[in-house]
Amino acid sequence: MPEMTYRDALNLALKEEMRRDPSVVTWGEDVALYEGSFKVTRGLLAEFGEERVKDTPISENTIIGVAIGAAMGGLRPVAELMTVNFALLAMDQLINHMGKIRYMFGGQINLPMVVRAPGGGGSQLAAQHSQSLETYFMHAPGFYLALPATPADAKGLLKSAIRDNNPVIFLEHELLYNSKGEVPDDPEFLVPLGSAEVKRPGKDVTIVAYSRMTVLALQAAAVLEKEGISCEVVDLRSLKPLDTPTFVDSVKRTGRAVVVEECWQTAGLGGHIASLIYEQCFDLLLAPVQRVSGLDVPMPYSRKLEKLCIPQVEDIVKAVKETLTAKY
Amino acid sequence: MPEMTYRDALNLALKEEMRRDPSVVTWGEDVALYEGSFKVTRGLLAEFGEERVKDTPISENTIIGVAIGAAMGGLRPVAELMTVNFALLAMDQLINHMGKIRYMFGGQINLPMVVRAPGGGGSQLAAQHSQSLETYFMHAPGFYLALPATPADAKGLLKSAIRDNNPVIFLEHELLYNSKGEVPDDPEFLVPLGSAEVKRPGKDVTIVAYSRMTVLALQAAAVLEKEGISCEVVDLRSLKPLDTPTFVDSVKRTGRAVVVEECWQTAGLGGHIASLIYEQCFDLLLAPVQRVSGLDVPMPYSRKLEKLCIPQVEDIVKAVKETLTAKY
Amino acid sequence: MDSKLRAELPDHDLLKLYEQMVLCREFEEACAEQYTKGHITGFLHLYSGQEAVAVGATAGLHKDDYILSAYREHPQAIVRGADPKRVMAELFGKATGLCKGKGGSMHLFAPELNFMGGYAIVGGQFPIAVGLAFAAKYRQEGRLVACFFGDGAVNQGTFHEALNWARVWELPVLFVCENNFYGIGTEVHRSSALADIHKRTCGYDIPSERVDGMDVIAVHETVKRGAEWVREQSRPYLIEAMTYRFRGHSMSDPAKYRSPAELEIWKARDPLPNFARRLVEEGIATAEGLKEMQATAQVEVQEAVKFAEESPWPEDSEVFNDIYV
Amino acid sequence: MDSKLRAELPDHDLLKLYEQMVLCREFEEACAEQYTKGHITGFLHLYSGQEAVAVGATAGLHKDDYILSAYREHPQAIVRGADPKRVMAELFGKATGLCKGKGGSMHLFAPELNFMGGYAIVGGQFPIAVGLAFAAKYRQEGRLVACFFGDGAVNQGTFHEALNWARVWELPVLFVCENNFYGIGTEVHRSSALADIHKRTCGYDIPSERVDGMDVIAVHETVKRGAEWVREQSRPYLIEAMTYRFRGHSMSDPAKYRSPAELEIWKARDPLPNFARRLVEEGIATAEGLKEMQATAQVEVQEAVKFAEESPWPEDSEVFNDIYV
Ligand SMILES: Cc1ncc(C[n+]2csc(CCOP(=O)(O)OP(=O)(O)O)c2C)c(N)n1
Ligand SMILES: Cc1ncc(C[n+]2csc(CCOP(=O)(O)OP(=O)(O)O)c2C)c(N)n1
Ligand SMILES: [Mg+2]
Ligand SMILES: [Mg+2]
Repeated sequence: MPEMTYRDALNLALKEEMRRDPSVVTWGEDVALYEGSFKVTRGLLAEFGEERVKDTPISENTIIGVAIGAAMGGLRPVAELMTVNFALLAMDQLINHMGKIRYMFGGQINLPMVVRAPGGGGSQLAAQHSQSLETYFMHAPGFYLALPATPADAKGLLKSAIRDNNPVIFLEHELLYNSKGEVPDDPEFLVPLGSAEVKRPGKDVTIVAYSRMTVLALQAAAVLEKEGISCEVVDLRSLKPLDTPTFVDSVKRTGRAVVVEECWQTAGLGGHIASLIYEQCFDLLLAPVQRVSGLDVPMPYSRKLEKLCIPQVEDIVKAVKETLTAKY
Repeated sequence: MPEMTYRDALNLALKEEMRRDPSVVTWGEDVALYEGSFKVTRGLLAEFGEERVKDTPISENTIIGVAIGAAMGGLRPVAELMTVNFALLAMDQLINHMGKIRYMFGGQINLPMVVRAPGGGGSQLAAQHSQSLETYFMHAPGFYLALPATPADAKGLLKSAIRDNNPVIFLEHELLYNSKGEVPDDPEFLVPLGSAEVKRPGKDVTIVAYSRMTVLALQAAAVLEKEGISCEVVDLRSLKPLDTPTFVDSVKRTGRAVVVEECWQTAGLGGHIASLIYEQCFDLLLAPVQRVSGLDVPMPYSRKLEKLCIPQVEDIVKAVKETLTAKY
Repeated sequence: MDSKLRAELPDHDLLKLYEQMVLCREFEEACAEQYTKGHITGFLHLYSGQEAVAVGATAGLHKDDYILSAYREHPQAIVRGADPKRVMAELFGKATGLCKGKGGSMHLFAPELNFMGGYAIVGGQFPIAVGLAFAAKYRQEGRLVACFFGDGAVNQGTFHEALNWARVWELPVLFVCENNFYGIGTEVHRSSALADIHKRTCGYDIPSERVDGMDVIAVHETVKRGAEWVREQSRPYLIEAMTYRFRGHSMSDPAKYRSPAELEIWKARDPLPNFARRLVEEGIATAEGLKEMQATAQVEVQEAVKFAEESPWPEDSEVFNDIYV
Repeated sequence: MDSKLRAELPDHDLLKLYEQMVLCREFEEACAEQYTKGHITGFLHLYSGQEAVAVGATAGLHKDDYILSAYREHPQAIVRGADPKRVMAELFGKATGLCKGKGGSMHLFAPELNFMGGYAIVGGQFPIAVGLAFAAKYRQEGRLVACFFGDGAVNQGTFHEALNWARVWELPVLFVCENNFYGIGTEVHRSSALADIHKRTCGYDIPSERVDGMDVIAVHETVKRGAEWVREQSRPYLIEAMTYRFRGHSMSDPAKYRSPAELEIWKARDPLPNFARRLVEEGIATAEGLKEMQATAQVEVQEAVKFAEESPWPEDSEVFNDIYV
């Protein structure tokens, strides 16, 4: 299996799907001539031409709305939001339209579309450019939500998202673009939406994570292994549909859970996942579920402060130990 | 104490604060000449004139941004979003600007402003007009979030919000406008932001609720009382700051909790509140926390279906019984 | 006598326009009655007074052109061919409704008629219209998108973004503003820097014009010409139809913000009797013939009400259907 | 010789303009160096090439007029009077920074100088500018709001909403577009239906004009006149300054989307040497005097770097401060 970066895996997924299906088109700010601000769309304009790979004005709400219309009209658009922060300008088309159109029109229309958006913190981009908005997209109904942690999942999930007949929000992590891993080159390699994966088996504690938090969880598990603590790491991969059985089964075996979310903790998705664990494993849980989360603050620019706001490997290590020492 | 409606209590709060402080101004779509689409701003234009009570174009993002600018410039604006559904058009100004400006500018400026928005479901307004978006506003930092359940709290909380030097999102429930209750006429009557209230003491189960869900919780408690079950009803009143001690203390006494949220359950605020209860009462809890929530669907128009999507008194009754019969 | 009407359309088509306007008016008035009876709930925005726009414009389009509109859209769907029975059933929230009772008054949708929806977020339809136009162009279908909206909607960011986008990408969108002078209680000059809505396209290099929206023939002619231009050029165009709603914004609005005198002036311009008079004057119809048409429409609407009344409610299990494919 | 420059401003002020432009240029070039060294992180958007706009415009405003800008705003803050030391410390993320290290390059803010912020959401500053103008008018302070933005920002919905709103409420906002021909890698005519940005105000009944943004005197004169009009009329006005950024969009952009020839044409119009030549030609300064100014600026900037380097990092406890009052 070839090794490639998360970025290249995404790029390959786009190319393969565009080759396979002429109704796949893509647009966003600077995705064509400039080849994307994170270069995920490199080579697309050259290969597929300007009817299929299109630069747009800086009009985020309309970027999404145009994709909705195009999907209604028989295409399979992949719209890029330059970063997820700008999704806040597009919430009306995302939540009020993309998520509701099929239902409010009685199921008469499908919206086969993907919204790609890089996000996450850690590059000192400050409050308006360092957000993890996955809770917003998990909360509202009517579309799926995928967030790959590895290059292989990046490719396989993006391809599934493009082929799916439901709208999918696809969140990429800015700090993962350069990460490397083996990626199947089979053009039919797909990772199903809604399937979590046990990325590392273990028996003492279950760590539930997604996107870059999975990478940190695996690092934490490696650290803990040296101390004789065996962690099972469940990578959710999709937050909607949520593969609850996979992590619930794991916690039933380990009796302990740590949920890692990069977003703000207050009213964040971690509370929901923890609640599902409590509800479904109540009598088997040996300690309260630990939530490791982003701090409830707008992201500060200074790297010294920023580091405090984003979950770190040490925070996960500490939380795991917490679940082991908690006495009840 | 005079009896008045929730609507009139809000109206009185606005009038009293505008009389008290000439820097309080208000605007929104149809708030002046038309006196508000729910008539909360009735009489304001007549009393305070068109410099202080202003109609706006249908431009929600700008309604909020103008309030931010005005607050920076020394005023205390109260901006009305005609309904909370349109907040999705204003998320950029609300989350990226209102919530971050003070912090990213190093605390050099305050934004004393209030954003009022009616919301909630139950009037057959269908998917785009029947949303409970409180999770969105609870999740992001940088502003407070209040949601009164009674006329007295409506008045006291709105007055506190207007006087507060932080931005406050103030969610009113469309189905409560006509509800009546006693309201202190003392113009210095204030309900502090961030203070929950035990609206009904009880000993078997704690029901944690907010806004209209508090009203339903009280009705459920009355039903249950007849069956010999004693419920304590905690009305959160503010979701940010969250008065955790009040509901945690209650659950510590009762050992059982039901959290009622009108919003979607998936990644909803109820999961966070339940998690706080689990985390802080783990060894005292006699049963899993029950979450009574809105269904995870876009709201259907048909009243037959709509009713299934919004928590009903019976759902709360059932959840309370669930916590009592759960065997562990 | 030289018939101006006949110069525009054959008799049969002229009569069809009248028939449609009458059907729309009767339908809306029946809705008002059913709302009062509590059979229709939620928000109900009626179109009475504006019929010449939906009817004239739709006649000026091809059948495969897409149409999108806002929440005041019953007539747009019906004129496009939606069965009044199923529209009424939708408003009753019944399983037989156009959208199975899930959408209601503000969200009619009939893809087989290329009626791509009523939207309740003011300005929400603009970007969607642009996207449909892109798909149509990409797939070389030769059809255009007619996007209807109100005077109040033009101050939404989406109006601006969509106009600019449609021009930059050279897409076949016909923007049709129904300027009825009010967005709820706010008169257009109090919310728009330039109350002449059609003039607002100058910053986008998009041509535009104004038409008398109370005159079905004028609307028809203008839309037909505009649509041909859009189709040929593959570029956007905007038409502002000056019209008026005879009722309040929605059923809960007593419309106190406008004077009885103003309403009277516009009622004198009611598109139905005025067109009727011309039809009779030019010998295309008799007064009796037109009355008969009205009676037929009334029957059709009453049948729609009956159908809606007798239709079953959706099953509870329907609540979870149609979210995902 | 008849001095055109002296006709505009006294010598002292002319020299001040030059001094400010040089300081800005030196500051930005030092930032580039510190970024390369890893002392400045995150996004860094430099202003080199556009100095005549910030300097000329700021000189044309009153000191109590508010200024807002986007993320390419170091010079706007410095010209307004922000201490280069504290600006540099902010870019280093240090506790002594203008915003305690919490904002960074894109979020400078100095309320005591009426510099109301750099915003990183394209178009985010438009409605805020309108709100400040409302407050100023309401409080009868006689000041206006100058809102700077790029050519790419005009396609955001907020641009449209804010223009319309400012005109309807009759507010003193001076919109200043710095048209540097690109929004990241997208040339203005590829994203805007009308690439002549100043012409886009026609739909709002807002007057506007274009000015050579490489000529500090032209900018000064135009902004001063525009500001006076805004103040007198209490109405918005828009100025489009044609300019160019010599570097890529941000430090990570090699700017391959434009030709070296294009860059050369614009470098030949560099506002610094051109203004220097005029100052010398008209006998207002000597070449040596100007060189000395540059040397002084370099020292000032080096001191700023040293200050930033030596400044302490924020305390960890700072992370929770400043969210709420
Ligand atoms: C985004 C949004 N803001 C506000 C509303 C509330 N609202 C419904 S209709 C309306 C007025 C629209 O006026 P106009 O566009 O002229 O259409 P008309 O009702 O006259 O047909 C408003 C403000 C809404 N539905 N959506
Ligand atoms: C809402 C939003 N969308 C996209 C971006 C990413 N972005 C940053 S700068 C920029 C281009 C802006 O161009 P322009 O307004 O011309 O300003 P310039 O950089 O030329 O000064 C873009 C697209 C952003 N910061 N905010
Ligand atoms: Mg109107
Ligand atoms: Mg630019």
